[in-house]
Amino acid sequence: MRTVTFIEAITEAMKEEMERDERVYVIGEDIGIYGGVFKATRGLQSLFGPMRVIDSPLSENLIVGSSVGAAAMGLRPVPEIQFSDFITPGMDQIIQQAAKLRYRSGGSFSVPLVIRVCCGGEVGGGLYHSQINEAWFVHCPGLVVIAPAFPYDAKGLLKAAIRDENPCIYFEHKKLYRSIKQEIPDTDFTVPLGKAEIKRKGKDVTIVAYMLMVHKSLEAAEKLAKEGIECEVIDMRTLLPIDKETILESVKKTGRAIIVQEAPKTGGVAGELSAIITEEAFEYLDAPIKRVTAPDTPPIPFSPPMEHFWLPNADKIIKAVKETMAY
Amino acid sequence: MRTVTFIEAITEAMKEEMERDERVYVIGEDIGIYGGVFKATRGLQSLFGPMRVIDSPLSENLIVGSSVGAAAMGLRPVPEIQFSDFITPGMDQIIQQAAKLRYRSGGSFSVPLVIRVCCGGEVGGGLYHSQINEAWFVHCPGLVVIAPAFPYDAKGLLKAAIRDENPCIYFEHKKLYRSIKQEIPDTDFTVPLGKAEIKRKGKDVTIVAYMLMVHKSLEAAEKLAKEGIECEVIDMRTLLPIDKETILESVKKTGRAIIVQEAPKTGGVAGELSAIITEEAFEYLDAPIKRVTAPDTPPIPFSPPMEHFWLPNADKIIKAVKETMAY
Amino acid sequence: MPVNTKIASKAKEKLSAPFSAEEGKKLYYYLLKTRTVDEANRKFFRQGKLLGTYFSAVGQEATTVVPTFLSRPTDAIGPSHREIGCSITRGIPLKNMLAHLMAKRTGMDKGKCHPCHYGGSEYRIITPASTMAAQTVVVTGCALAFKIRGEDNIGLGFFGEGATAQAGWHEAMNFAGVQKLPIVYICQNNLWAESVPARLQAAITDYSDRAKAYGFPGITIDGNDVVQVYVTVKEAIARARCGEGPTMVECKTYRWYGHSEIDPADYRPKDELEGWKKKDPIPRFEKYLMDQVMLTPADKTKMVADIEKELEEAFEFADKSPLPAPEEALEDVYAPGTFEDWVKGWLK
Amino acid sequence: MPVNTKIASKAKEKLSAPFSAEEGKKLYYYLLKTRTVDEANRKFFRQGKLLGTYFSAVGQEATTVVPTFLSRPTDAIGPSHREIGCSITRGIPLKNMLAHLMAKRTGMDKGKCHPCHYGGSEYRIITPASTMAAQTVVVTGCALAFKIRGEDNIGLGFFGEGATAQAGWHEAMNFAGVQKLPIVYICQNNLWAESVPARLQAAITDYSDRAKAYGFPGITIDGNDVVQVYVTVKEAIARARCGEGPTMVECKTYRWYGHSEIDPADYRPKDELEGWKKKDPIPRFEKYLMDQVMLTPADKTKMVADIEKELEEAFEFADKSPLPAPEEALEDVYAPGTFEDWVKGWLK
Ligand SMILES: Cc1ncc(C[n+]2csc(CCOP(=O)(O)OP(=O)(O)O)c2C)c(N)n1
Ligand SMILES: Cc1ncc(C[n+]2csc(CCOP(=O)(O)OP(=O)(O)O)c2C)c(N)n1
Ligand SMILES: [Mg+2]
Ligand SMILES: [Mg+2]
Repeated sequence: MRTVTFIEAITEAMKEEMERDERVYVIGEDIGIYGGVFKATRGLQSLFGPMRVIDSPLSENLIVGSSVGAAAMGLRPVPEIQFSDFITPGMDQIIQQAAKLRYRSGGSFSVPLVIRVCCGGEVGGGLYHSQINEAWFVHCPGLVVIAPAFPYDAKGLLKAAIRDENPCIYFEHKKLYRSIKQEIPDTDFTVPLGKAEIKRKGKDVTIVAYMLMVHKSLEAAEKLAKEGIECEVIDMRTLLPIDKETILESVKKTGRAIIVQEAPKTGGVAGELSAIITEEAFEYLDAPIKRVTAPDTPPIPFSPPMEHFWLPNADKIIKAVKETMAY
Repeated sequence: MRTVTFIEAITEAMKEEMERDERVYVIGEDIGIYGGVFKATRGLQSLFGPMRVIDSPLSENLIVGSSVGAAAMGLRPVPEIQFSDFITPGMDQIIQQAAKLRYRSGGSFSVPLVIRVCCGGEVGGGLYHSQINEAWFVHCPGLVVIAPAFPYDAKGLLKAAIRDENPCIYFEHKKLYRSIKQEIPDTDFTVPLGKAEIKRKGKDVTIVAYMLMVHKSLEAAEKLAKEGIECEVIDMRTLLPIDKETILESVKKTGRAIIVQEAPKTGGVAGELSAIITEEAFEYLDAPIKRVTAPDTPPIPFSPPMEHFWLPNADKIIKAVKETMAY
Repeated sequence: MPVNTKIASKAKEKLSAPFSAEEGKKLYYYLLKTRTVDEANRKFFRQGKLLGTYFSAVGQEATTVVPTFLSRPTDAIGPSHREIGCSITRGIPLKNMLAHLMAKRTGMDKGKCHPCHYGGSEYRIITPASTMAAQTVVVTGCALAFKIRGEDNIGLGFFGEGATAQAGWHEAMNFAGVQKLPIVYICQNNLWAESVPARLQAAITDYSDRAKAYGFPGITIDGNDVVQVYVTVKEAIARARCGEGPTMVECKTYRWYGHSEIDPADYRPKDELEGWKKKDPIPRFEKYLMDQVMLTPADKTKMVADIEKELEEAFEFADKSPLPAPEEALEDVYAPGTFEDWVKGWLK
Repeated sequence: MPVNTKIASKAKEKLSAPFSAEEGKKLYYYLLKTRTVDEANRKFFRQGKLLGTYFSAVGQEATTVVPTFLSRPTDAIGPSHREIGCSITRGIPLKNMLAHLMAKRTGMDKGKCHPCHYGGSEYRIITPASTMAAQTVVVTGCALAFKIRGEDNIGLGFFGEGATAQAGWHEAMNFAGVQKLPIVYICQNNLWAESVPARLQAAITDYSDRAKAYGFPGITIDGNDVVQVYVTVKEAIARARCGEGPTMVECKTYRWYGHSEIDPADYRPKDELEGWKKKDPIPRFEKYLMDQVMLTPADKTKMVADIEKELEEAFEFADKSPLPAPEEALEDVYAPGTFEDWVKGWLK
């Protein structure tokens, strides 16, 4: 066992998969010589050369689209989107190509690729270096949407995604890169796609979260435990397909649910999760499902007071839990 | 009063607004000489000339993005996206520019434009001529998302949108173009943005829908009325901002809610509406909120048996209503 | 190959054919087959036998058939909506193509996609989406894969002049230039993109000028001259295959009918079509071959008969094929064996 | 203006200056001010006075200051992240610029956007997004508006060589060509896009070659030669203003520091910077003006003093300005008076 940061886990996953399988390559802006703006691909180009660690032009559509073609020819591309804010120029290739090539060809083509997307706020990134935009992809059948919160999961899920035959989109929260460490095994491991995990057991209320918000939820849960409220914290890990069972089982036990989402409220993933719970565990609910999210403004205003006001945090989760418990 | 089709209502709205306000112009593919692939802009170029009815190159990013710039200079562009399936190459300009220029400039710039998007299925359009993709935009604060179901609303909302100072995206369901007629006044009128409307009164169950699905819901409601079940059918008309009041008031009365959405289930607008109801009218609910939607596959498989299986229709709504009533 | 050479005239000057009689005959066969099938499909469409719509490529056969004819089965093809000639020449069976047009289970897409979107991995033809130029990006990725793997396969990217205005097209071309990818881009400039004339699509006359912006050769040729297409594309393919990078070949050609069969195309000047019909690539090539004594009337008669027979059988096969079952809508969303519960859960 | 003229040498040959002494002095003032403020901002950043990051444009001043200087206040500017020179020359007050860098309420964006994204409708500078090349599309739309309205305003679109690889950039340039829009595109080719060298961005040496693909003139000049930039852009603006359509001017220049202040830029060859520092546009222009007796050392001394004073006051203003209140996050989502309940409902 060894302790690694979140970003080290990601780098290791890529390196090991590239060693294991010569079909794997990475492509993106500034990922070669520079090793990526956050250094996720540091050292890879000197190990694998410029044809497996490709510094692309400033072209998100090409970064994704060329990967679709290479995947269709049997390679396993791992394209990087430098910031999720810049995923919009690549949307066409993600939505219309990566997610639909298998379906539209009647299953003839496979598109095994993993789009790594650096995302998220609480780093003072402002309007164009803080977005996540995960909800769009959760509404895109054919994609697998991954959103880890811990180094172990980050590594295991990235490896699983690279080995998977489906087009995956893998969100990495930049705030986690260096702020979260964890012990991980020295040996090869994967984490199954499509499975949530309970990160903290509890009987009173279920908190469902992903990425940075898992940590905020755990922080809230610790504080609430001191007041005698035991929260069960579910880390979704994969956002599509959704692991309904884990959520429903927990809610059936606790009877109360809070969903935490970093993005603006309306039209986000939290709404979907809430709808699923209402649909499938209505009779177990002792209180309305609450969502703790950002407000409906463009993500995320730059100036610190506004960013702080905007982002969900432990205090806001605690408030929601208490309201739910008091219902 | 005169009877017009849905598409005639749209054409009239553009024509009248162009006559009223010389800042209004339209731009898009095949909209000039050809009058649009569905003829929505028929006759406009001969009335207003090629600089106010602009045949653009095959460039969705430009169609939207140039409109942002022209709007920032005080014009009122009405760009057209020929099929919503082809909106993805324009996503960057919609999400990062149109929706955010006001916010990021601290309110300095206004972006009064209306992106008309032809969308929807049940016309045998297959995977790339049937999409709606409305959910992405409902998750984009700064935009106004409009989705009419009737000629009167189509005309009134389009006029209101053109006069509004905000960037609007206006979805037109192609199945409605020629299948739905309605009497409308001869005089100028608008329909307020952000307001839903009850299209049928009922006491037993609330059905919330938009665009084509309003008609499916009304069809279901008629049939159910014969069996003694009175459905209240709400036509959302605007999807962002959401008119919570109309929905909540209705659900508080009926205690039961069905949400109908043409798009694939997961991550769609129906989930958001369900979450709002649970959050704000939980204690009034006598049964779980049900969603009637398409399955989680790419929208929409081409072959008729699959398209029929895939699309929500009156029978599926009736089934859901009965299950809800029997709860 | 010179950069931006206009209307190459090499082929014309050649006295002897650049191919053997056998090759010439085969090429003619594919051209004829493409024309015959395309016209038959139009007829089937009018008879209500096909579903959705139909995009005819009549008049443009040389630009799709010849490059595909010159390619290897392992070369990747990125077609658009008007590339029936690629499919026929690469060998997608007519019966599956017809079934595709009828949205039958036995179509290559199992009835899922949209008419005239021919493709399949076994043919290395990327099943197209309708989103213009998207396959140009995808097939550029195929070429990248070949380069990464060190294989000598190439990519063939087809697009109309309209598609060159698209965002992604630019990114693909630019990247192909930077990476010197093994790919040949064929621009079928048929002067119209639906109702939009080429002059409203770009402020240039020869779209091959665009290649210069990406640092590789662009050449404009008469796309209705089979021999010229043959010679030009052959050289471009050779360049690509030996690592000299991409070429863009602009073929001036013309779409005889509407954008699709439901388009009367009345936005076009009346006499334009007549002029282009005189430049029909197939009789021109037929005359060329007959002049060179590479093709006899008897050959042609046999070909016509063969094609008719195959077409008839194909039609029958397709017509009798079942439509997909409704629940087949839930197939092929994810790879076999993955997330089946998620998708099929719908049926519960 | 010829298409694709390489390194125009007109200006050099001119013996007399193409501008009056007063103009020359003013131009020098803006260049000096831009340099001084930019270096001061770097210092403030290191001192922890600014928030987020900081994008310096030191070394590239001529390419932003001169075109803006040549424009009218009603001409629209579409900048990117390295266009401090546009803002200073167009007259955004330093105090608001500093406040913007400190994310204060008194910044033009009221603390909402991202550092160095200077703009505002009163200056007709499109407040930039960070999405590269997006403003190129937007400012092309401004030019379209001028053409629709029949005004003789023009657009000035700024982008780096990296941004020319972007999807939307292509669509904008193409449309400007088709519509002959009144716009001048300034490509600041500083050889690097973050860590990516220009050779990995495109397989061409002169990015002005790209203009040819859009049917309008492209010209490559020494972007560190103020006089050359002046002469070239002046002509391009005149063309645009009188309806002759767009021009793309590629200015070869160099970014002295890292991509942003947190980038050590150690991916660049050691001696590259030194070579470019010798070509510093400001001393070059200073010498030129002094040679032409258009500028005296006393003029310069006064300018320096004026700028320092303004800067000091601006810093003080910004430093003392309040940060936005938390709830100001809910302002400016929709137009005043519209949907306020929806956004502000959050506070309940
Ligand atoms: C991204 C996108 N936008 C719009 C369309 C609608 N559309 C289909 S074909 C076409 C014109 C294509 O013209 P061209 O590329 O010249 O090909 P041609 O039809 O002439 O063969 C358009 C606008 C589309 N399919 N994709
Ligand atoms: C669409 C998009 N992709 C990626 C980025 C990240 N990024 C910011 S600046 C930059 C390089 C820009 O290079 P260039 O256009 O040459 O401008 P320069 O920084 O050299 O002035 C990149 C890749 C971005 N801002 N937008
Ligand atoms: Mg065409
Ligand atoms: Mg640069």
